[in-house]
Formats: sequence, structure tokens, C-alpha cells
Amino acid sequence: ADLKFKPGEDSKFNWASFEEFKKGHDLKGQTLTIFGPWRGEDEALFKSVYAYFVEATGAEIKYSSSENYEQQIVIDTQAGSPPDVAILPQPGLIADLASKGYLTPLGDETKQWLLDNYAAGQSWVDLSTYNGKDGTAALYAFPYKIDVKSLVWYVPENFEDAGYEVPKTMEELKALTEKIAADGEKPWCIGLGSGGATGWPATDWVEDLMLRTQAPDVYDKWVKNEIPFNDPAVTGALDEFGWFARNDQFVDGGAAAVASTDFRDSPKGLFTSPPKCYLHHQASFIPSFFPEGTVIGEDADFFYMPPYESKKELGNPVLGAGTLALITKDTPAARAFIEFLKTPIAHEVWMAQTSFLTPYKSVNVDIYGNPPLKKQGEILLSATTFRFDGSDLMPGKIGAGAFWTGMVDFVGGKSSADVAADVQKAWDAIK
Amino acid sequence: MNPSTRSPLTWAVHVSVLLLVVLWTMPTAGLLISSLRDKDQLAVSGWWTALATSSRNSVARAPSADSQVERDGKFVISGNFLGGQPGQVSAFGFSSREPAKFKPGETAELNDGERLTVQEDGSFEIVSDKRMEGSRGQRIFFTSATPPRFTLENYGEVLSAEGIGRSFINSLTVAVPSTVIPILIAAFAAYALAWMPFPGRAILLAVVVGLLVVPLQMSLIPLLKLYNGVGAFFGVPAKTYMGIWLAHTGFGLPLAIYLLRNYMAGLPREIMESARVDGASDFDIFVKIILPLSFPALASFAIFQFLWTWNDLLVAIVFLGTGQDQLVLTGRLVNLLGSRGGNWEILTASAFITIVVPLIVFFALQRYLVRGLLAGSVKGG
Amino acid sequence: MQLVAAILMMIAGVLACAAYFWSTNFILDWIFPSKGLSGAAASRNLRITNAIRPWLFLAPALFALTIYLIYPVIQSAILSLHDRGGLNFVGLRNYVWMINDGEFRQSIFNNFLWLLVVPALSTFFGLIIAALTDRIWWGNIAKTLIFMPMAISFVGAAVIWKFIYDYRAEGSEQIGLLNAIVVAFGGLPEAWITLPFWNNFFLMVILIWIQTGFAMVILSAALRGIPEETIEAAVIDGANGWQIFFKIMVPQIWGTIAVVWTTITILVLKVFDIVLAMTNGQWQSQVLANLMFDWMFRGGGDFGRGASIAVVIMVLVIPIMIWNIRNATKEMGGR
Amino acid sequence: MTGLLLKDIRKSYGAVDVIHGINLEIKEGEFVVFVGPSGCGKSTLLRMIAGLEEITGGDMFIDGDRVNDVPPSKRGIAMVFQSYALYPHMTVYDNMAFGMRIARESKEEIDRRVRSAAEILQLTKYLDRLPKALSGGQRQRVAIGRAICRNPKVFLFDEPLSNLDAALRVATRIEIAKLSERMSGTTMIYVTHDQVEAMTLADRIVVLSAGHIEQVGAPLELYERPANLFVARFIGSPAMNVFPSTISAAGAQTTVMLAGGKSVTLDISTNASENGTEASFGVRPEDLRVTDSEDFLFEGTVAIVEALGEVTLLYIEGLVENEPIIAKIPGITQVGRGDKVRFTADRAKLHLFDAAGQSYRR
Amino acid sequence: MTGLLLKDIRKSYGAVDVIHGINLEIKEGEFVVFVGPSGCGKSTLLRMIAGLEEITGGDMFIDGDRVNDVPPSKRGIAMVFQSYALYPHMTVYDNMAFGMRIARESKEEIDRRVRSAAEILQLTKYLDRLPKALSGGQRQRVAIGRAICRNPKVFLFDEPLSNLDAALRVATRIEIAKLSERMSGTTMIYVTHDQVEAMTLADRIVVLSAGHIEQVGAPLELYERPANLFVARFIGSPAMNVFPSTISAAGAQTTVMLAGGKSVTLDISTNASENGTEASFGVRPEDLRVTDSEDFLFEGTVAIVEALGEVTLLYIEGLVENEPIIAKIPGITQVGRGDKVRFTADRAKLHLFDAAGQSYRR
Ligand SMILES: Nc1ncnc2c1ncn2[C@@H]1O[C@H](COP(=O)(O)OP(=O)(O)OP(=O)(O)O)[C@@H](O)[C@H]1O
Ligand SMILES: Nc1ncnc2c1ncn2[C@@H]1O[C@H](COP(=O)(O)OP(=O)(O)OP(=O)(O)O)[C@@H](O)[C@H]1O
Ligand SMILES: [Mg+2]
Ligand SMILES: [Mg+2]
Repeated sequence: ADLKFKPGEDSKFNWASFEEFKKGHDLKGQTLTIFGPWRGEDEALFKSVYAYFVEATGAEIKYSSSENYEQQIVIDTQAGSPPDVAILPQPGLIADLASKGYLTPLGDETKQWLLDNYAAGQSWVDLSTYNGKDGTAALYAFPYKIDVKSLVWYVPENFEDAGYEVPKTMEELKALTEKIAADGEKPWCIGLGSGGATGWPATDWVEDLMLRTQAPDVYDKWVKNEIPFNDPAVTGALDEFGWFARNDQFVDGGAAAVASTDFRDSPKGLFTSPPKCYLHHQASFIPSFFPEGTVIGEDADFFYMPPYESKKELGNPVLGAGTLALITKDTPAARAFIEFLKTPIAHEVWMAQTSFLTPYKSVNVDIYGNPPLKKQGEILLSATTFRFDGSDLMPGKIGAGAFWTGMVDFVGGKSSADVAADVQKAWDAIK
Repeated sequence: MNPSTRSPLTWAVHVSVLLLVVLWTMPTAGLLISSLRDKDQLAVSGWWTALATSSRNSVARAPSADSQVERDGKFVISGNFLGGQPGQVSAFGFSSREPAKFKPGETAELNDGERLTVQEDGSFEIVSDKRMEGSRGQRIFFTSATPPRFTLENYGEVLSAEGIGRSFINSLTVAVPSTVIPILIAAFAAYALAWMPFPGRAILLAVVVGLLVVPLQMSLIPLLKLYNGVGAFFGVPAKTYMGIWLAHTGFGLPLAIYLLRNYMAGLPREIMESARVDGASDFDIFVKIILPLSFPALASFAIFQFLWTWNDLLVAIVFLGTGQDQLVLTGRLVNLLGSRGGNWEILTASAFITIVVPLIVFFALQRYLVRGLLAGSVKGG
Repeated sequence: MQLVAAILMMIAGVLACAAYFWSTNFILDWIFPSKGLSGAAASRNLRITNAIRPWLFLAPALFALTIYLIYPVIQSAILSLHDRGGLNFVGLRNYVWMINDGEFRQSIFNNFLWLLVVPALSTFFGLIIAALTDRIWWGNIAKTLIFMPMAISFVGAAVIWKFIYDYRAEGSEQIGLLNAIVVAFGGLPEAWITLPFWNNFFLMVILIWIQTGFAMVILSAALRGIPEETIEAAVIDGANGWQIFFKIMVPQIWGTIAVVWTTITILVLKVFDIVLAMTNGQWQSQVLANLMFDWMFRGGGDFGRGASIAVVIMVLVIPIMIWNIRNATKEMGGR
Repeated sequence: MTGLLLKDIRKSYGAVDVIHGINLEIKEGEFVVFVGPSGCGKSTLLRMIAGLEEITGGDMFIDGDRVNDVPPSKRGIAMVFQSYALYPHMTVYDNMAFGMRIARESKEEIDRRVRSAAEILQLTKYLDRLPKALSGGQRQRVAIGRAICRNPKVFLFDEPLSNLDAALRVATRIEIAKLSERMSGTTMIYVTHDQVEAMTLADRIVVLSAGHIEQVGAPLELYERPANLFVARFIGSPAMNVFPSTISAAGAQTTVMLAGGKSVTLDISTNASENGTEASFGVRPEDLRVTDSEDFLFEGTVAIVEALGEVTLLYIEGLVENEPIIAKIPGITQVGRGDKVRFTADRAKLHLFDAAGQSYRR
Repeated sequence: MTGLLLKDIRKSYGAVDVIHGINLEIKEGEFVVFVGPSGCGKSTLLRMIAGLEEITGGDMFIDGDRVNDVPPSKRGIAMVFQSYALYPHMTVYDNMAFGMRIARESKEEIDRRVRSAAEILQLTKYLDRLPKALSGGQRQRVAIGRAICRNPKVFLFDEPLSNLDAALRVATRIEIAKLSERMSGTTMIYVTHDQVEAMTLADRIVVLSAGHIEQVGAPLELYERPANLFVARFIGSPAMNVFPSTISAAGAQTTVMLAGGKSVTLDISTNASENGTEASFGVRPEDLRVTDSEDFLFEGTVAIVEALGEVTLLYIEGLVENEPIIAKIPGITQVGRGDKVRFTADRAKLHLFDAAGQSYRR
């Protein structure tokens, strides 16, 4: 196969793990079907990773993705023709698949592996543990490829021209926001538009602010609806978001534009002449929507979404998201693939390119393909709290439905209490 | 009829059609123009502005310090940020706060003692007394009038994608039989419903109408289950071309039957009677009389069925799969978009690439929508 | 190579289908011959073949309809009585939930709006365009242009309309055509698709824009089937263009107009792509089909509720079915 | 034997009764012509024989087999439709060849037959045209050609010559006659409004009126001995002149008193009981002669003179209410408008009908 | 003045020339009948007058205005189509009322006119029916009714009576004549294959053949002095008998030698130069009389006898190649098949045509 990095050549890579895996697995003549969310550039990157699996085992991999992959996986599992391995970004959906009995548990050995090898291992185990068809919890998923969401993007030169400083605390961030507004400029670009998924960028905001205003266990209760959605803790976070997004002076286009501006278009305001805004809250993937030729770290950069000075005790929480690999059809190849994901090389190959973060402790962080990636990796590793995207953890109908709609209504002017009550009502309806 | 029977208001007809056409094409025109534009422009300015010379604020970056030359004891970086493109600079600046502070020809004092001059044609010069440093060049903001500029890059990108030819053939392999088979089946059924008396005819017709409403999404799971079952039983793969043809056939049938029956029922019954008297069986009548006379309806339906099967992604993915030798063109194009699907330049270009074949089909079949097909057959009426 | 295989496969598929009709027909005549037989036997055989033949013609269609549509309908009906996993019987609970669900009621209301507006306007525009383009030399080009929206994929259409409805704040450059126009006339830009109630109409415009091509093609075929001489007679009778159109042409293709209207009506009941792509039912623009899709597939899906909404959608066509039975029996009365 | 037998055949369209019980036997090889006023049910009857119209009541037999439920294609018929019913998508040639192709005739045979039919019908030039590029008469000829190409047991012609010019009509009529002669086993049923056609072609003429049969008979029989007033007036053109009259002397010869007061004696026997009853006295226009003698039938003033070249029609008004008496005088006559003329007629050519319209000459 | 003027009117369908330069003037209020063989271009000409068919060449004037490009609706015409062209979705009543409704006539007026037309055409019973539930003749009557309801400047009738029975045809013909009389300013153009119609209705008859005019004239003129062989044979039924002959003595009276060797002298003058040239000698069947005298025209054996009641047709074969000579004898004659009969005719009724077919009687 076409291997991106010749085994054994670059000593930064953990080639030993590759050789070891190669020795232990021979799957010649077998085919492994993988179904994942990655398309386009991401698909090419993923291919470059699984090429090593192919090289090592001799198995053939059929990877496919589709625009409607969530729908696709539901149909395929229901109808009884699932792929061998599915990789999905939504824990909610995974929970559902698990509860219907379509997933194969990965076993205690993997659980132990996660505890041992992933930073903040317990939170990954928690994330990967779901109730099966019989109601017993088991580890069903293997987290692989993480995105950091607690990032604020800006253009350093614009900061320079205007004399702004990167804020270190939330209080400073708010002050900066007010200062920019006072200068007659718009501080933020916020866009919630995403076609059928309109609203989701706001949920990231809220979750990030939840982690910065509440203790992690409140967050956990929130996503499990152990505290109601209209709990003051939640409405508080909503209002914090409202402070940024519902102020016509603070957002480009005014509050009215927030809901309808496409999230893919919104960061472009950072780069116009004159700049339409100075700050943009978005996950680590967003540079693909920056103008062509933008160099991260120079033309644009990011800083960690700062915590409140006043809530020091919460430390540096990080909101993230990621994809989880599942065995949807129990075959030796599928098992082997999960094993493969446990090798450092499966992480390093992607790390060495772009847009891949991992909590795997024993990978060589020097391999990160570029400084920003490394910086994100550091944010991830220095996190005192790591939490997975809450809306992805909630049931689909809420996390990919009522919550989005609620956020759209919220920026449209509805009060936080009403919005939260609506979401809670929807949640009640599916119980 | 001949021209002299036309209403004298033909100009009104021309004008109204033109108006409607403009109304209907306007959105698509936007798409077309967008597909020819530079992708970064898409989100910043309206597509219609691309057609005219427009005044635009842009940012350029001067080459980095590496490219400075020493001239008369001064260090100079020069270049042209219009890059040879026609255009005219009307103002410039070096700070994001004052992007249009200077007029072309003026000299701007940069913060660190460098001096920047920009000419109308976009050429600029940064002059400094001391050697300049830094890996990034100076940002220059400028306002320029740029004439329309289009690029075929987006199309190039889409068309050069790997496996696109293969997907094209896959799509055709799906679409052609998925168009022909339902037409054949539906035509027979429509004939029976229109011209053969049997009990329960009206009810059956109504059921067909009712089935038009069945949401595709509802059928996918039960059908895929069935396919898997059948595939397992015969030991063949569940996802085959045969399977998708039949699926498209099933989904297309109600409309096909409904449209064709309506058309066939309107054919003059004398023609059928006369064929019957000539000794033709129902089969003969169908093949030799009804089919040729139903060409307009067959062609119309063929246009739509082809279009649906060609543009379909869902059914193809569910019943055919996404492997190399199955992935259809729409699937391939969607996969070109990033995982978050925001590449509008690819979207727009691929929308136009997929549209071509259905439009050819439309054009080709349109000539079967002829006038006066029945002229001369019966007298009176 | 693949091309050859594909072509062979296509030919085989189509031939197999044709062969069915030919051979069954042949076999029927062979089992019950009527030629060469005399009297009673022949006429008995004739009666039998006449009773069987329609079913032979219908059989493949019925087979495909049963498997691909009726079977799923039954499945849905059964599913609608079960819980989210489709395993436990819950009786009518899903329906009860539905009636009490505000979103459902909203969808029903919106769907009504859609049903009132879209089929009527699509058919109307389709008819007008078909009639107007019929008699001008560049009619075919005009038709092709108006047909184009039909050929564009939904994804493409969504992008197109984004470029129309896009909203940028007052003062900044509008990249949405509609707002650009509004601003050019001195108005204030609006975020069109977020205006509750009215956004329904902005979404409908998209479907009308697409479906007009459908109506146009079908009606154009029908218009061309009108006997030319009746139009000539009307011209002689002194009728002008409008009168000919409304009093001579429209009544003669009334059946087809009804068919087009019915088809689009049913399509409207099913349509969700547009809503999904543009708003996903937010800002109170939810429709039944999208709601169903939502429940079916979002986050693993709740098949019970999804199916019960599907059942409601299917029940909504019953009046249309009855109307069609009426028409069919009336029309076939003389036959 | 390819005879037809119609037993109490009835037809109604919904509530409208169109055919009220027709009984008719047609022998193999016979040439039967249906005549009757427009709308009386001729086409309907023909279409029922062809099997195109469901038979509401009664039985139909072809060759002794009940065919009520036999489809048209199995009845062995060829038909010329009143409305032509050409296949619009086929050329003239294909239109004519269609039936034979269905019957799997050989290519040469088809070609021979089509060409000969086209020759007869003067269609050879148009064989490659589609029906829409033909004139009305040409279309009608294609319809005829389509039928005569074939070799059926029964021919049905529904007003096949109505759109042809006189010469062509005569020529085609003769061809049909020849055809009937050549195919002696073939039964022909022919609907026409043209008396000449009916008279020249028919072995027997069936006169229909409002869905029932008025009289069946050989052509001359119908002309000379119409069974009733309807047939008398229907056969012959212009129609027979009818005078209201009263029987003044019944017997082997009958004397009737015309409205004008003149009495006429006819060679028709009546029962004595009829004495004094109302009767209709009829004489055909062509049987009237202008006379100077005193032995005239009636006298009147010519209101209109229509010179047709070959004959002249004289219209005498005022003798019978609401209707002119017409005389048809051979050649071109000197009689002018306003002239008072006396007319006479052969006694043998006078007709007498009773009050119910039945002829006394039985 | 609602006259029509056709100047060198031409029509071709693609490569097919159908009308080859027609020059014709029709005066206001005139009743002109077009006759000619099937396919000669009558309907096409009518449709050009109506404006339904583009004029390929030449000019057409109505009322002195060039109307080549005037749309039909502005020409003030009513037309009966050969193919009826009824509105299938309208009842008989609505079909007839449509034109008047378009013209915004009052409801009462429309009703009055429709009912009176329906009365005339015996359609009253069918006013509520759709065309598809009518017989062929009834449909044709609706087509007529639709035209005569209206009040146009020009009436165009394309074979309007072809599907009607004799009685109805006569009645309708008379109604049309009355209509023409009543609306004296209205020009009527009428296409028919029926000689009687042509003769009785026409002020002038236009004889067309293969797209050009053969002769225009008053009915009797055409009958008595046909300009050429075509008209001579076309007018009159059966057609004029024509014998090939040679002029043996030209002069004030002309003597011709028939093929059989018999010579006949006619009251027709010819130039001396014509002596010895070929000529066609013609005599109409109805002008032939059976004679016993020696002064007969020709003698032949009767091959067929067709008794039509009113007249008898005798077919004498073998005299002229390929064509029988026909004699039309009034009444029912005793002559039978195989009889050898002598025929004679009035000298004044003999016709002579030169080799090109032009009549010598000018
Ligand atoms: N579309 C056409 N293309 C070519 N030839 C045509 C077309 N329409 C008519 N013709 C020819 O034009 C000639 C004249 O046709 P027209 O209908 O005027 O005849 P007509 O005199 O009315 O005959 P008829 O008495 O049979 O109705 C015919 O020979 C016909 O074949
Ligand atoms: N579908 C129908 N519904 C009701 N009445 C009908 C229908 N079809 C025909 N008729 C009537 O049946 C009668 C007989 O029709 P038919 O066509 O047999 O007449 P016809 O003798 O052929 O007349 P013509 O000489 O005018 O063709 C007519 O009075 C007609 O109005
Ligand atoms: Mg009839
Ligand atoms: Mg004609």
C-alpha cells in the first residue's frame, strides 16, 4: 500500500508498535468495512492511517461515508447489514444503537487500556460506556480523534493594529468585548446557520460557559437531565452566552444575524478589510473555512477560551468532541482494527498531518504536524476537566433538535427561562 | 396553426415568457456565476456584483523581508498586489483600523519608520533605511476597482477528482434501467387500467394514487431487511444493481402508472376499436398503437424518472452501497465536500456538473412532446 | 470494461422485463386457445383469457407496488403501535402523544398552508408557461431553462436559495439577492427564513420554483395533445387568446391538470428536503414529513413516533384517493 | 356459412334506448345496406355486430355461434368507421397493412394487396404520408382501403363514400360491388345515405328508423312497394309527395278523394270497411308528368323551378299544407315560375297508405 | 361590400404544391360552390380564406383589404369544418352558443338563436349532450348549427351535409338557401361533392382540379357548356360519355368520325384548320335515348342494367376502351342484359372537345 511515512524511517514515530501489531495479526483475504463521518480531505487523511492497517494485516478495507451517515447507520443496523466498524461522533446515537443491541462490547481489557493510556482516562471510559440491550452497562466505543472546542480565534495583526491584548480570564474577555464595541467596532462574529443543523454552534458556547460557571458534575447531571434543563445553573450559562450574542453592539450584523449566518461563513469576517469582527468562538476544525492561504499561528491564531477569574476553583475546563469507533459486526478484522487503534502509530500518522488531536499519553507530541495543532494538543493535555460536547451526549431529539431550536429562539429574543423550559418539555416528551 | 392566426399580442407573450424565464433562471444563474467565482469571494459579496467592475476592499501581504533589495543605501521591498490583473487602486492603508487612509501615490509612514507607497496600478514599494526583519510581510489594505474575474478552477477540481469517471458510469448503470423498467411495467399496467375492463379497476387506480404518498424513508428499513434476507437465502450480495433497479422501479411506479394511465385514457377510443377490428390482440394494440401514441407521456415520465434516479443519493447508498464500483456520481461529489460540507465552490460546480446529463435527457426527449400526434385519426368529435 | 458490463446488464434487465410480458401473453393464448376452436369452447376460453389478461399486464406492477410500497406501509402501520425501538407494543400511545405535541400541530398547520399554496401555484405557473412557450420560436429554450431547477439536486437548490435569502446586517454588503434588492429600494434587510409564519412562504417559493418544471412538462405534453382543429374552430368563432386558453384548452386538459395537481399535492405532503436543508423546521416552519424524518433518524430514531406521523401523512391522502375514484368511475362510465 | 342472425337486439346508453329490438337474418355472401335517418342507430348496430358496443339485450349469432361476448378481433370482420379511425402514427401504407401484419400474412402478399387497394382508391401517390397530411376524402379512402385489403368473413362499411366526389364514389362503389362478387362467401353490411349506392349495391336494404326496422327488402321492392309511409318517403329523392285523402270507394280498385276535391282511382284493393277512412295518397316526383289533357291528377302553380341540368324540379306550393309538392321533370323544361301546370302519373305508380301509415299495397 | 378577391393564391406544404395560383373574385352576397375531385384543394382554399392556413403566395382581399396577415377572428367568418371540430367538452348547446358568447350577445338572443338552429337541424333533443354521445350525422349538424347561429360576413361550408340522410340533407340545404337569401349581404362559400347541392345552391360554381380552377360559371352554364373535358365529365353523374373521334369536316357545323366508323354532325363550328385532328366527342348519359330508328348515334350490347327506380342505368361495354358507355333511361325499362340497343341524342346536346380537352363550343 501507499504509506505516507515509510516504516522505520522517521524515528519520531513509534515504528515498534507497528511492527509488533504486524506480527500479531494476519487477516489476508479478509475484508473490513468501515463506515465513518469523514469525507473529502478528512477521508484522505483517514485513508493514510488505515493504510498501515492494511499493510500490517493484509486485509482489505472498504471505507465509506455519506452525507446522511447518521441516517445510513440507523438504516443499515436496523436492516441487518451493518458495516464491521462504525465511527460516529454522536454519543447519543451510539447510546441508542447500544440499547438496541447492535453493538459489540469491547471488553474490560480495552476499558483498562483506556484508563491506562488516555489522559483523563476515566472520563473517556465514562464516555464510552453505554447500556446494552439488556440494560447492563459495558464499554462499547473507542474514542479516536478529538476536537477541542474551547477555542477563540482572532487575527493577531488586527489585535496589534488596534492595540488589543489576548485576554487571560473571562472577565478580561468581556472587558475586551466592551472595549472593541466602544471603539465602534464589532467584537464577535457568531453564526449559527448550518442548514438542517442550525443552532449547534450556540450549544458549544453554552456548554463551554457551563463548564466555566458550574462544577463538572453539574454538567454531567445536565446532559443526563438529572437536573432539569431549566435549572438556574443552565439558564445562567444561557444568559452568559446571551451577554455576547444578544447584544447588537457585540456581534457583527447584530443579534438578528446570528441565527441565520452560516457558521461556515461567519469566521470570514475576521479577515475582511476593514475587519468585521475580532473574535470568533469555534472548534479546532474551523481553519478549513478560513480564506485560502491563511496560515494558522500567523495570519490567524487562537487562544483558550478563558475561565472566570472569579471561579478559580473550576480550573481550566476543556470542551471537546470526537469520534468513537464501534464494532457493529463482530469479526476478527473488526477486533483487529480496534487493536490497531490502540497502537501509537495509528495516532501518530494522522497527528503528523493535520487536524488530529489525541489524549493518548504515549504518543510523541513532537510529531504534531504544526505548531497550532501542538498548542491545541497542549490545551487538551493541560485540561483539568475535559468534557465531551453536551449536545452530542443528550438524546438525539434534544441534543440535535430541541436544544438547537431553543438556541435559535434564544438569540431570536426569547427569554432564557422560556427556552430552557421548552427544551425540558421536549425532553420530558421522549422519556 | 400558422403565424397569422397568432394573436397580435405575441410581443406580450414574448415579454411575459422572458420575464418568467428570468425569474426562474435568476437563482440558478446565481449558482452558475458562483461556481465560476473565487471561493473566498462567495461569502463576502453577492454573486451579481461579480458581473460588474466593483470597488472592493482587500488585504494583500507584501513579500517577506527575505525579498528586500538594497538600493541607494535603502532597503526596498516592491511588488504588485494586483498581480498583473487589470484593476485600479483608489485608496490604501496599512492598518486594519484605517484601511483607506491614503490615496495612491501618497507615501505612508509605517510604525517602524518604513515608508509605503502604492500606485494606482497596484505596484507598491516599501522603503526602509535599515534592513527589515520578520518572516511575515507587511499587510497592505487597499481599495480597488476590479473588473469581473472568473475561474474554472472549481470545475477543474471537481472533474479531476479520483474515480469520478467510474461514478459516472455507475450512475448511468443505475439510472438507465431504473428509467426504462418502470416505464415498461407501468405502461402495461396503465393500459390495463385505462382500457381493459375488469372488476376493481377504479379502486386499484385509487390505491396507486394513494401509494404516491408513501414516504421513501419509511420503506428503506423493511426493504433493506428483505434484501438482506433474500441475499442471504440465495447466497448473493444484498446490494446489487438489480436490487436498486427494482427499488427505483417500485418507488417510481405509482407516478408512472398514474401519469400514463391518464394519458392513455385520453386517446381516442376509435383507434383502439379499429385496431381491435383489424384483429389485433390487447398485446398488439398496446405495442403497436398505444406505445407509439403515448410517446409524449412516456417521454415526460422518462425525463423525471431519469432525473430522480440520477440525482438520488439515499436509495443508491442504501441499496447499492458506497464501494468504488457502486458509488454513484452524487455520492462521489458529496464526498468531495469536507466532512462539514461547507465547500460552496465545490457544491456549486458539482451541482452544475450533475445537471448536465438530465438536461441532455430533457432536451433529447423534449422532441417527443409533439403537437398533433393524433391529428387525422378520427373525424368528428 | 465496466462500461460493457454495465450496458450488458442494462440490456439484460430491460429484456427480461419485456420478455415477461411477451411470454406470459403468449402462454396465456397457448393454454386457452381461441383460434381454431369452435363455438362454446372458444368463447369460454375467450372469457377466461379476457379475465386473466388484465392481471397479466398488471402483475409486475402489482408485485413491485406490493413489495416496495404496500409492505412498508403495513410495516409502518404496525410500527406506529410500538415504542421507539419497535419492540414493545404500546397501542395508540404514539398517536395520543402526537395530538398533544405542539410541534405536530404546528406542522399540520404549516402543511395546510403548503397544500393550499404550492400545488395550486406550481400547476398554475406550469400551465401558463407551457401554454406561452408553446407558440414562440424559442419556447424550447425557455422550457429548458425553467425545467432546470427540477434537474438541480436538492443540495444545489439549497445553496442557490441561500444566495437569495441570505441576510447580512444592515449596512454591510448583502450577499442575498432578496435583501440586496430590498436594500437597493431603501428597505431594511430581513432574515427571511427566520420570520415565523412568513418563512413558510419563502420555503414554498423554493418548491414552487422546482415543481413548476414538472407541471410544465406534463401539461405541455397534454396541451400538445389538444386537437388543433378545436382551437381553429374557436379562432373562427372569434375567441381571443385568453378565451381560447381558458375556455377551450384548459377544459380539454382538465384531467391532466387534476393529475398534476394531485401529484404535486402528494409530493408536498412528502417533501422535507427543502425544510430540512433550509431551516430544519426551526422558526416554526416545521412540516409533517420533516417531523417524521426527525423522529425516524435523529439520534437513533424513534420508529414508533416516526411511523405514526407517516401514517398520518398517508391518511391525509385519502380524500384525494376518493376524489380520484370518483373521477375514474365517471370517466370510465362510457367504456 | 357466415350468416348473421340478430335476435331482438337492444342497446341503451344509460337511460337512452337507442336500438329497440332488432330481428334480422343476413345470409352468407349477402350484401345488405342499412339506411335510415341520421341518428336512427345504424352505426350503433354496425358497431354491435363488430363487437365494439356491448349488447344490452338480445342475442347475436355469427355462423350460428352466439357472439355476444366474443371480442371484435375474433369475429373475422373488417370495418370502415364512419369517423375513419386511422392510426395517426402510421403511414397510409402501414395503416392498410396493419391488419394483415397482425394476421401474419407474407410481406409480398401484404404489399400486393395494399398496392392494389391503393390503386383502386387512387391513393398510390400518398402511400408514404401520414393521415394528417391527407384531405378528408383521402382519409376516408384510406379507411376503405384498410378494410378491403383484408380477407374477413364480414365487411362492415359505415358511410364509406360520404366524402368522395361523384366520380370517385361511382368508381369505388363499383369496386365494392366487384369485391362482393369476387368474395362470394363474404357478407357485406353497408350503411349509406346515398340512395344510388343503396339501390345499386344492395341485395337487400334494411330501412331503420329510430332504432327499429321499418322494412327489409330488395331495392326495387322498397322503391315500388314501400311497406309504409316512412319507407315510401325515405326511399327516393326528392321524397314521395303525399296528399291527405279519404277513401271514397274501397274495393279491388280504390278511389280516394284528395283534399282539393279531386278523386283518383288506384289499382289497389281495399276492404270495404275502409270506406270513408282517412288515407294518404302518394306519388313520387319522378312519376309526375306535365300534361295538357283533362285527365290530370292535380293542378298547381309552380313556385320554384330548380334546373339541375339532367332534370328539373318543380315546386308547387299550396296544395298540401306546409309542404310543396315536387315534380321531377326530365331534362330542361320550359315551365317557368308562376306557370299553372297540370300533372298526371301512371296509375300503377300511385301509392296509398292507411291512417297508421301502412301501405294498402301488400 | 363583403366581396372576396383571390389573386394568384398559392399554397404548398413543404415541397408539395397544393394550390397553384388561384384567381377568383367573389361578390358580396354571392353563393359560390367549390367542387372538384377529392384532394384537389377545396378545403385548403377554404382554410386559407378563413385564415387558418398560411398563404404561401399571392394576395387575398376581403372587402378590398388585403387580409393575408389578418387573423381569422378579425375576418368575420363562420365555418363548418369538414371534420366538424366540435368542442368535445361542451354540450351541443354550448358548442353552438360559444361564438355568440364570445361576441357578448345577450343571453336571450343566444338562446333564441341556438334553439332556432337546433330546431332547423332537428337537434333540439340533443342540446344537453356532449358530442361524443352523438351519431356522425348529429355531430355534423352541430357543426352546421354552430356556424349558422352566428352573424358573419362570410360563411364557409366544407362538405356540411355529407353525413346526413337524403331528407335531412334536402331540408338543410333548403335552410341554407333560405339563410343565404335572408342575409343577402353575406357571402357563402360552399364545398360539396353533391351535384344536386351544387346545382341548387350555387350562384356560381367553381370547378377545381389539382389545385387550379378549371371553370367558373353558373350551374347550368357548367352543365350545358363545360369549358373542357374535365368539367364536362366532372359535372353530371354518371359522367359524360366520351368517344375518341376525328374531325372529318370542319366548318359551321362539324362532322366527326367516331372510332367505330360512324360519323356524326354537330352544331358546333370549327376552323378548317382543325380538319383531321383528333377530338373527343361527348354525350351525357341522360341525353341518350333508346331508339329504333336508323338515325342512331351508336349501337351496343348492354352489359349491366342498374335499376334505380326512378331511372335505369345501362352500361354498354366494348365501345370505348376500358370504360363503359352509360345511358340513363328514365323510369324502369324493359331493356335487359345482353340486349343490343341503339342510342341517339339531341344534336344540341352533343359536345366536342379538342385534343387538349378544351371545348369547341365557346
Ligand atoms: N400537411 C400536408 N402536407 C402535404 N400535403 C397535404 C397536407 N395537407 C393536405 N395535403 C394535400 O393537399 C391536397 C388538398 O387537400 P384538401 O384537404 O384541400 O383537399 P380537398 O379538396 O378538401 O379534398 P376532399 O374533398 O377529399 O376533402 C390533398 O392532396 C392533400 O393530400
Ligand atoms: N354515448 C351515447 N349516449 C347516449 N346516446 C348516444 C350515445 N351514442 C350515440 N347515441 C345516440 O344513439 C343514436 C344512434 O346513434 P348512431 O351513431 O347509431 O346513429 P346513426 O344511425 O349512425 O346516425 P348517422 O347517420 O348520423 O351516423 C343517436 O341518436 C345518438 O344520439
Ligand atoms: Mg352513424
Ligand atoms: Mg376537404
